[in-house]
Amino acid sequence: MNELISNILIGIGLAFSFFGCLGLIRLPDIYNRLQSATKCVTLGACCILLSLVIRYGFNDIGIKALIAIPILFFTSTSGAHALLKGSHISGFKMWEKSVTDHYSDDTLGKEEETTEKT
Amino acid sequence: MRAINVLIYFLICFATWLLLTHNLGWQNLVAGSVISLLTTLVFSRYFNFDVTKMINPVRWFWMIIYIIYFIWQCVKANFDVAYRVLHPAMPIKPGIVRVNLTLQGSLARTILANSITMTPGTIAVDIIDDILYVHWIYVRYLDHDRYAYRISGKFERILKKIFE
Amino acid sequence: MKGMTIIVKNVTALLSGLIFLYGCYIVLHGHLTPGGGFAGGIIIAGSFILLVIANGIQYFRLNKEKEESSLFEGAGIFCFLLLATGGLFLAVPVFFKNLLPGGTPGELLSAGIIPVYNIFIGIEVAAALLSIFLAFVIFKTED
Amino acid sequence: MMEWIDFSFWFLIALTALCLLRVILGPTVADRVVAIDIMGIIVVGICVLLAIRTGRSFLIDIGIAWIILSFIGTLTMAKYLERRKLNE
Repeated sequence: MNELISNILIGIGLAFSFFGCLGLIRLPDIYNRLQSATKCVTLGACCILLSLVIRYGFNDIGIKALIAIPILFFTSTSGAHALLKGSHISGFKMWEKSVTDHYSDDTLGKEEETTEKT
Repeated sequence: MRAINVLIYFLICFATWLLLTHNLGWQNLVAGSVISLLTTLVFSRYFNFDVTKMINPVRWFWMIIYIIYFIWQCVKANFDVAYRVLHPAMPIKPGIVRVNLTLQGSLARTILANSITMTPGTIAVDIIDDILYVHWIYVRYLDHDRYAYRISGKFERILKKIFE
Repeated sequence: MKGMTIIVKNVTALLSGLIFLYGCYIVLHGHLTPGGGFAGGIIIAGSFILLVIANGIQYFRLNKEKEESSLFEGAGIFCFLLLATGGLFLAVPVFFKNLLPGGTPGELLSAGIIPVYNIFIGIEVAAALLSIFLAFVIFKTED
Repeated sequence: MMEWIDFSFWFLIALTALCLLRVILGPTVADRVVAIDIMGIIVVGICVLLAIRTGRSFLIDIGIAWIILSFIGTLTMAKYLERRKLNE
């Protein structure tokens, strides 16, 4: 029974990882690629870790996998956030069909001021 | 306040050590306490969050509810992304919008931003003063109140019960 | 505002202590699992590098700590050599002689002197990597 | 049962090949950085699958160490993309 559930979880993880990588290939610009890839691949890795916990129970190997889940969550989300901010500041264009960009509306003037001061 | 912070940090380190090694022999306990003491000496000065509020069990109850709600949102986010990727026409309409935060406290804002990164179609870009900038993959409305409720409304309501 | 955003700062403040603990775990269990002094030392140095990257260098005045880390490096390599030659002087003439008695296999103290070597290699690698990183950072400000 | 795990192992390796395609194709620097970041998370999945296959716990240690080092690399590249010096 446990093996069946863990096999199903591995399947879900594989499917989500595949969708994430497909989004990495198909979507048009860097911001959308980051969206799909981070969410899907992180959840896929979490599903595979959970399948290990279910298969082996709460012994040494299972608890180590359980520790890895929050570390993976915090690092991948804040890493994606930092990359997104960095690529926006670095000036990569958004897709031409994008609707709004309040961030560059608000920060463009300030950035120029600070660069003039320094 | 400060002493309680250091004590809680030491306990967190010791518990992590015990979970990581999964062994209750005396050698392991001695090594774990020495390592946790070292970690507390070096790193507890960066752990300056207000943790004395968290002793209240009501906040723990809301935290469990938050985790369940977050997992539900996370699964929904993945099906959302899968739909947008697999659809041949790719129904995306991206944009960066601003959301006014009513939540105070840096730790609560950090958890809110990390949760927003994992929820359907949104990813946090930056926090400047009280404004959170969010990249949204499908901008449904341009009216501030409606999209702010949709992006961060329920998260903020539960996080207020946890941290304030 | 110095450093990266408040999100990255808080996440590094939460995680850096756990990363340090994890590096110590890898160093101490070097004779039971893969890893050992070198890998654990790199992770220990990584916890400090993470704080420097996220918060900037003014956050904890690392100009003084650079000297301390090179001091740690020297002390670590000195103790390593002392242990290596100590066996030469004390017992039969073998380099890296295992002085201490072995314990039951699987426990923490079961490999004689090898954990001690691992600890000193860990201190040495961590201090060396940290001082290389700080040398890059600090010399960039002085030019 | 073991065949399923072997199949998923090779499937994840094929996914890293997809990420490598994005590294080769990517028009900008940021695309390549994102692809390598994602590849790190997939490698963690591969480590965990190997741990399931063999039942050894040290493979998860390797996975956690990989997460940490990949996080440090991602932050450094983000700082480079922000066009800042390393020390501010």
